[in-house]
Amino acid sequence: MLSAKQYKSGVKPIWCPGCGHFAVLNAITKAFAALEQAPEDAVLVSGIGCSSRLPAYINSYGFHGVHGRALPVAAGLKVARPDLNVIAMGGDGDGFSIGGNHFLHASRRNVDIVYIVMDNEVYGMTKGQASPTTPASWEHSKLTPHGPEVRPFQPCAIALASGASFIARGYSGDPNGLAHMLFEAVQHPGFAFIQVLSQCPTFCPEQKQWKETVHLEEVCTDDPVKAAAFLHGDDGLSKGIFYRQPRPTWPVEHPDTQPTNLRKSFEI
Amino acid sequence: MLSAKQYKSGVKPIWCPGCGHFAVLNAITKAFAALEQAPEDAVLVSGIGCSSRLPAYINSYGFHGVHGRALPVAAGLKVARPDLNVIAMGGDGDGFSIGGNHFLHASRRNVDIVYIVMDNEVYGMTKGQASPTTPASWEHSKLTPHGPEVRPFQPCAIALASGASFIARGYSGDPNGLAHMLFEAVQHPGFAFIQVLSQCPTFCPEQKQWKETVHLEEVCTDDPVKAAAFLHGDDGLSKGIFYRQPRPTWPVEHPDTQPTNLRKSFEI
Amino acid sequence: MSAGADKKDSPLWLDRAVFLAHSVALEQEAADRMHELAETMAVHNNPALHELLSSLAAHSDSHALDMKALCRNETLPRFKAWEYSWPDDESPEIFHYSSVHYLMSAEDALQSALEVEQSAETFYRDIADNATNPAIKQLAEQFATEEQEHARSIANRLSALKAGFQNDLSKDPDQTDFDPPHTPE
Amino acid sequence: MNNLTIAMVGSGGTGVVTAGEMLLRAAAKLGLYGVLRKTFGPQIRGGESAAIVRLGSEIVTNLSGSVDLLLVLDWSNFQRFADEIPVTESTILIEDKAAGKYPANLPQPQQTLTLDFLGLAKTLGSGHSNLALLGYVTGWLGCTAEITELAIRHRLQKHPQETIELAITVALGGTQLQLEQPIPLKPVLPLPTHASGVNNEQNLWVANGNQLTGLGALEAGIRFVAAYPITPASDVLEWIAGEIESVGGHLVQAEDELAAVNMAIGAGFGGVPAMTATSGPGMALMSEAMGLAVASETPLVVVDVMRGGPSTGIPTKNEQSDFNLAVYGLHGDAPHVVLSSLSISDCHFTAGWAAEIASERQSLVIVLSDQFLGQSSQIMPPTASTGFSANTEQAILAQGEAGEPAPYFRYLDTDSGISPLALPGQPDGMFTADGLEHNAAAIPSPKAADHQQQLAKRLRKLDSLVESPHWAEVHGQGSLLLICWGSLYQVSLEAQTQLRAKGIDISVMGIRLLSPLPLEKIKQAMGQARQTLVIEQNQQGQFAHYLGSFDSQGLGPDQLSFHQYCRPGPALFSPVEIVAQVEKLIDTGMSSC
Amino acid sequence: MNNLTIAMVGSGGTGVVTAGEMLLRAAAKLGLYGVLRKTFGPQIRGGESAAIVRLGSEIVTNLSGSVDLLLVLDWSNFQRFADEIPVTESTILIEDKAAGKYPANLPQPQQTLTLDFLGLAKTLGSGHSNLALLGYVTGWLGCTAEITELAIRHRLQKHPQETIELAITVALGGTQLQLEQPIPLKPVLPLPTHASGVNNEQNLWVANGNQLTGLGALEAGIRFVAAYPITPASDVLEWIAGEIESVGGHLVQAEDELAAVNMAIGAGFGGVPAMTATSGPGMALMSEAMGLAVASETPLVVVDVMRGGPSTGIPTKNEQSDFNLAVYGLHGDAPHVVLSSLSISDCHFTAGWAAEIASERQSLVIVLSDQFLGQSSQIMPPTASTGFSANTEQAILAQGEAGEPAPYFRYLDTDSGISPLALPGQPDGMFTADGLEHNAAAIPSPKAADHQQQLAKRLRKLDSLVESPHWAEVHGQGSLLLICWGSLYQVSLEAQTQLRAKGIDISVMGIRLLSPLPLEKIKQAMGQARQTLVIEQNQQGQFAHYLGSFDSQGLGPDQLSFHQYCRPGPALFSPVEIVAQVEKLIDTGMSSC
Ligand SMILES: Cc1ncc(C[n+]2csc(CCOP(=O)(O)OP(=O)(O)O)c2C)c(N)n1
Ligand SMILES: Cc1ncc(C[n+]2csc(CCOP(=O)(O)OP(=O)(O)O)c2C)c(N)n1
Ligand code: SF4
Ligand code: SF4
Ligand SMILES: [Mg+2]
Ligand SMILES: [Mg+2]
Repeated sequence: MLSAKQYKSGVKPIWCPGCGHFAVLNAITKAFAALEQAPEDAVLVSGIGCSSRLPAYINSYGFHGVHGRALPVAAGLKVARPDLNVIAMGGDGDGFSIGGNHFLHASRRNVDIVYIVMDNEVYGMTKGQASPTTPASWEHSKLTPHGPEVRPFQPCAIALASGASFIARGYSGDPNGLAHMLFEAVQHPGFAFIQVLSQCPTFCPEQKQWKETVHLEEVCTDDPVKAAAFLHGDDGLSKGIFYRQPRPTWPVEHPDTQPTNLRKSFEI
Repeated sequence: MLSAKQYKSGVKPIWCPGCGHFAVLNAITKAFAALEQAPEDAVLVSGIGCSSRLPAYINSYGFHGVHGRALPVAAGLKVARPDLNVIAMGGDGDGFSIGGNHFLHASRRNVDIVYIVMDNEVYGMTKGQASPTTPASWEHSKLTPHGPEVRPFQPCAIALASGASFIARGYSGDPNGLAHMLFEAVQHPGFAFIQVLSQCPTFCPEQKQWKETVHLEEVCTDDPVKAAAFLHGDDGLSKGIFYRQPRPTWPVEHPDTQPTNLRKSFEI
Repeated sequence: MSAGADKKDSPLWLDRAVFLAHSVALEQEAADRMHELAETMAVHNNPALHELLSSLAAHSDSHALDMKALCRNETLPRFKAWEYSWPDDESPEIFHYSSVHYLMSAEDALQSALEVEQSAETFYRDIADNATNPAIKQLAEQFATEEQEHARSIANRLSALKAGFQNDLSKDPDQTDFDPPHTPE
Repeated sequence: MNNLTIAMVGSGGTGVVTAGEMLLRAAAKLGLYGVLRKTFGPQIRGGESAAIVRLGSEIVTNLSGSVDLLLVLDWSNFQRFADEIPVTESTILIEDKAAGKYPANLPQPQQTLTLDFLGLAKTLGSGHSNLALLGYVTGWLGCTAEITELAIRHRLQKHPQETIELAITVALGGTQLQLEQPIPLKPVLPLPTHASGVNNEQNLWVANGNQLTGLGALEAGIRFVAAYPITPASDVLEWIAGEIESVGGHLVQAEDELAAVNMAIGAGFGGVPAMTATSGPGMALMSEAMGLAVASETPLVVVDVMRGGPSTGIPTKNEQSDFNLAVYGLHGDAPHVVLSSLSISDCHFTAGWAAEIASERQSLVIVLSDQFLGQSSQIMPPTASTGFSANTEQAILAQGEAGEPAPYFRYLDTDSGISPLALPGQPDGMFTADGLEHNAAAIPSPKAADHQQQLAKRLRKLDSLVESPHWAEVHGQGSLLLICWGSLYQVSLEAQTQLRAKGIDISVMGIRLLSPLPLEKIKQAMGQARQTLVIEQNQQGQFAHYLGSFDSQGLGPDQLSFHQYCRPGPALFSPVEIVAQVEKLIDTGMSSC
Repeated sequence: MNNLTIAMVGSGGTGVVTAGEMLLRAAAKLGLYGVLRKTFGPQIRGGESAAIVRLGSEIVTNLSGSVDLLLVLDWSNFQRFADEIPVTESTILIEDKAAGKYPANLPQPQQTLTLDFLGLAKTLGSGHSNLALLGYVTGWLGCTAEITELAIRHRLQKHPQETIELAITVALGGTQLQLEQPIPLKPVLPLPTHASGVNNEQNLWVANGNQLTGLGALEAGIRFVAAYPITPASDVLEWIAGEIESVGGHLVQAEDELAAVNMAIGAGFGGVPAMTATSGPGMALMSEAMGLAVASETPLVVVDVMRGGPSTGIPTKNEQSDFNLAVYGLHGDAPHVVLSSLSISDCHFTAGWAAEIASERQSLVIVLSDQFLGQSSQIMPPTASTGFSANTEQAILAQGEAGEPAPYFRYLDTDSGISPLALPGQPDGMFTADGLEHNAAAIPSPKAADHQQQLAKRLRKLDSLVESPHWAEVHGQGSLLLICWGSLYQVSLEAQTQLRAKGIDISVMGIRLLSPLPLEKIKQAMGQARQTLVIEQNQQGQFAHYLGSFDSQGLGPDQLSFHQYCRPGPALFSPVEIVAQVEKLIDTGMSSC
């Protein structure tokens, strides 16, 4: 049995002091400790971004791929190697902007993986441009001088509409609560999505407020209609497990599949 | 004033007899007639698929792009040329599989275009593989011999969660109703999404049943919570305008923008 | 979405111009749809069906012309496509898309043509039965009779065709599809 | 004449392609060899179509470029196929009475016979003139009623019993008609010695290149396939989908090509040999992730069944114009392997080799197949087992001091360039694979020394591939060397035979290993020939430019000197076309492109 | 010595990069020329960083590759910059007392001075030793207090007044210190004749290549830009975002590069000149859509600010390794234009030219810039107006019979290869643009004749570009021709000067038009030289291979004979490195790569 600390790889994070991603790192180590995760049997798969640097900091296998593609890499890996605990992760830019399509299809395909999005409502790595979750009026990026002027992306509502079977929102100010969600998510059969409000003090110092505004909502339901009503009215700052409804995971195994002679069909 | 018929280009559709896409073609010509659309001021933008062949059949400008990218082409065109009536269109494969990400972001960006998806729950053009909207147990594609075994994509629920401000579902068996929706959609400011149940008699002969099972639902609301509750319980065979809530379109114009000397900022 | 569902105050029974506008549209749409299907068969290189459907379309054209001639001196209201009061989603004399298939035979085509003529007849008959305006009533009766006539002539063609099958087997009893789909893009 | 090209042309729903498939199978049962090429109008189904069947007493791998026997059920829209079915004066034409008007601008064939296939079918209670035509041809070929029947039964196995019986009746009616009104041509096709008709059928296969690509991949151990449909690659994926579960693997239909290629990378990272198949537009989308496979050193096989380009282009026709994208289409310096399949049956071999290389070298391997190879069916002897095996070798992790695991260097700079690879699940091998530049320990690094080490290592690990005996097929000996790749190889071999008949000996080289290019071997062969002609099916001479780019820039004695001939699709290359180019080069010393 | 390289190195939060920016501006106000290069550790912010400022009395466009004056506020992690800041025995070192231990493996510099910048700052009530250092250096350079103050005020303009005042106080404290403990080196930098300090400042600009790319694009008429952030291209987009609305255009931040490029295509189809900017991974994703621009003949400009590859590679450093992707990375035969920017200021010219070509030829134009050009700031005279104009010429539609519009052939086969283009909104020009192969009337067609016509047309329309005088910059005359492209051009010019000082005359050619390649012009220049050396910054010699691929395969008299030198990033090329290669080639007749 390893302690949480023993799940750190020893590679030093490049993150800014105060970055919320540290909390996610700690939540993972704590959840792994609680799960008694064998380090060699977990794989952390990420895209590109500050958040996507996380896998290297954990004492397990990791795959730091290209921008936006953590989910397909993770799904391919899990389908090929169902014995592994596969956790995909990345940022809001990685997951909801360039990677949005995979998010939809991973939610509906329901391969048994966990997906953690460290949502700081900004592209940290590329110096603070607006991400899909940035408030419409946030004017701090030169790329969108009037603010993005676009309705922010609603990750949990979209996950629900797409068919995710486990939907939760955590907060970097509460790593223990997050560790607990992750503990549950890993054990949930199928695609489990956790949005983490993970502050970026460097580009969004206003996120310090989250400490006051994030609130726990004990609304967990297995009814999509109820969940939809909640999530479409939600202020985006509630935390909790919102929806949980296990359904068959992919791939469905077909036990009657017999080894066949691959060459048979060519015979005349 | 042109008659509906005069909006046909004279290029002969390659579609199979009985293909639902004919109905969409007719609905467009009827809506154009009602809108007294100047042919040179409309542009139909599509991706790749049987459905995406439509623009060439209409007497207006058209852009037959690559698979899955009708929406960004249409958005770029509309932002650059706000004087045009830009209608994006394509199939369920084009729009929800490879093009899924653009669907999300077009919904939230709210550029003033219409998007028609001719949803036949199949990839017609490539010979009948499962699309995102194919029923999980549909076993007629060699690529997914047990059926896709994946929960079908819910276009309207996803459009809503993504922020589309006009959401409707039409049916190819009802081209007049569809023409009406399109008439409304064109006049709706912002992104208007119409899913059309458009039968593919060639690969999904079972869709003939739609004639019996599609039903009108007069549930149109401007309340996202209500719409979400309806769409998350919906059987996918209701038709009607479900949601309509105009909100500011993109780009937001900033009238105070002054012509500046581009070179000024370089001076020391 | 059609307004025909609510029968009580159907404008078709009350307003002659509205009624005539429907009659013109009914014939025109029938002809347009038939041409479209005929063209489709041409594109699919099915000359037999192309010919048959074209001939049916030509008949519809002439019915439409007759109807327009009849209304030559009237000012008819202009309706948007969805503003007509059809009893169903589409005008009654139109081939529904789900009744069409590239493998359809001449018999199928004639059978459908017969059905839509009959549905047009029913449409007019219904108006004739319900209209209080005598002018409408009379016209509807007249049109119903004409549709009945069209239906009869198609029924004749159909039974001739069927008889022909019995005699020379010109109808293909074997609907096997030997034409596998392929992938143009 | 020991081979024969038969083209059948029909209209919407007449089913000539089905008849073509039955004809090929009947010929196979007769012990003949042959190739079937299908071609269609723009409609999804029900449009005009054509089947071109070339039969021979020895192996037939490609089309001849001419038509001996043209069978027409419908003349309308014949011009769609004019590029592919060249009617000449020597063509013999059999047309159905109901076929319509002979096209005005077509040359008059040698002989024409107008028969009433449709009438015959109708008499027998069917509308399927294609079956009457089939029986007419199989009868003429010498098929027994039993063979024709078996061919029909095989093709229609999923149809109701009456349909099958009626089909047989009509076909045999056609056979009967042939006795009364024979084709004015004798099918002088001696049966191949190894076969004697129906009893020996087990010895032959009917398969297309896409299926054989699938077979090669699965036999070599590919166990994960990610799929996004695209013409003409879909049937690689569809064939695999039907078989992969039976060998314990999985196929996932992905949401797009970006997902497909990244899924395959994920599986490959997990140590499960993985591939995807696509065509030009899809491979373009995969470019970024292919670079990731290169940088992270993850095994990956990508099959590109090429079609006409650019953009959506001509999706159903043949072209070899994705060469540039395959070889050069990645950003950064990204060495990887590019192979080409040299025949329909070679799709099997090349796919197997690709799978083996990818695993063995932890690298990206792109296989270029093409629409002709992929979608044409061939009668062939069963392909031999390739013996390739995609087994990713797992790192043996050293023990360090005091039983502690020694530090593991995932990207260790080794002599071979191949670094030890630990797989998830392996204790003490934990590392994070990375597309960011990294040092030997897999830690991100922007340092010049690390970058150069890793770049050099990734280049070097492919070097020894050029020593592989599989790098090319070389055939014959002559003063002219004809270099080609992909589906042109078989056409070139036939051109070689034709040239020999004219007294001209050439050697033909079909290159399977396009990148890294076995330059020394090519130079050696060029050195033995007086002239070299490079041919390919694209507009810009992509391969020839590539080959020329290895010229040591005119500075040394070993310059590459060659002529080239290239042209785009959609029309296939014919042996005669190549013969003409060779003769022209020999006569004038000049090539055409 | 008429130029001088100063490197400032600091740790988390010390702000040496800001000091470097102030130094550059102070130098500009002094009338000097210079270049500033910033370099960072892997941390997002607050990590160790370095600013390299090279100043001169004549235009300075690139770095020298050596450091005259090294100013260190913190030694820890100095090794991160070792590739870029080579300390030699002739380096003069000034270190802060608090800088920590001198790195063990560094050569001992000529002279070392240890000063208490931090102490000085603290005395003045600040923690910012970087400002003390700044004032120390500006004082030594000869800046008046006023100039130093202006430079600080400019950089800190958005900060509170007290911050600015304190900063000035600390800096002037540093200037004072310089009087007491001067740098043991004289800044022999004569002021340029055109300038005499602060009064003439309006005549000079400080700009980086990314901004100038934006300026060139907007001035030429680009009015739609689609953006997805990526290092090092983001600031092209960010600069444009701040300006484009004022000229009536729009910038859209897209969801990904696939959207960005397709949005730009949409705008281009609408007749609004459009572009996007990205780097390698993003351009790889754009490959499919770039093919669509080619096939549909839609004007499109794509700027690739290159970084180290493959895959995520080394995002913050320079490399020229996307050449292959830019030139060859499309599927099918897809002719398009590839340009390279030849200096920081040339980014302006080349972007303008790209915009003009794209509109005029209805084509895809890729501009290769790189991280050095894009992100280094330079003091320069204002760039002249380029005069380029991206005006899409609208088709003049012919009248047919009886006033009816004549049929319009969007893809008409013309002599120039450029077909008449109707724009949406234009009556009677209605057509559907298509990536499917089509005929002249824009109707889909798989026919060989149409395919060949359209392919040939699309190739031909670019032909005459090679006649443009802008194809390259050629400088000097000598028996050796040095060919390069991109940011290596300016470095090569400096090498040329150094060689001339050694009595060796060479000519330098910086190629701006990479594709279609002006082969005849290059051959002509090569013919005039005894030897040619091609240099580039990538592993595989991508451009050299490309150039070699045009060799007429040793068959004609016009073979291309050249030597090459290439190596990957991240280290920049230095003039000395090039000089060494040229000398080696002259001495031994051999090149290194
Ligand atoms: C294909 C591609 N496009 C763009 C980039 C540049 N890029 C790197 S990280 C990033 C955004 C990261 O934002 P997010 O995922 O929210 O992570 P954060 O840094 O905020 O944790 C972008 C756009 C890239 N690396 N690759
Ligand atoms: C990048 C790319 N991938 C795949 C394809 C192949 N392809 C062409 S159409 C199509 C699916 C079409 O399905 P849908 O959009 O539902 O249209 P339908 O034919 O059903 O109307 C696919 C996968 C392609 N052309 N380009
Ligand atoms: S920039 Fe923001 S997201 Fe990135 S490491 Fe710093 S605080 Fe974290
Ligand atoms: S295949 Fe299906 S979608 Fe395509 S044209 Fe035919 S019926 Fe329509
Ligand atoms: Mg973020
Ligand atoms: Mg579809």
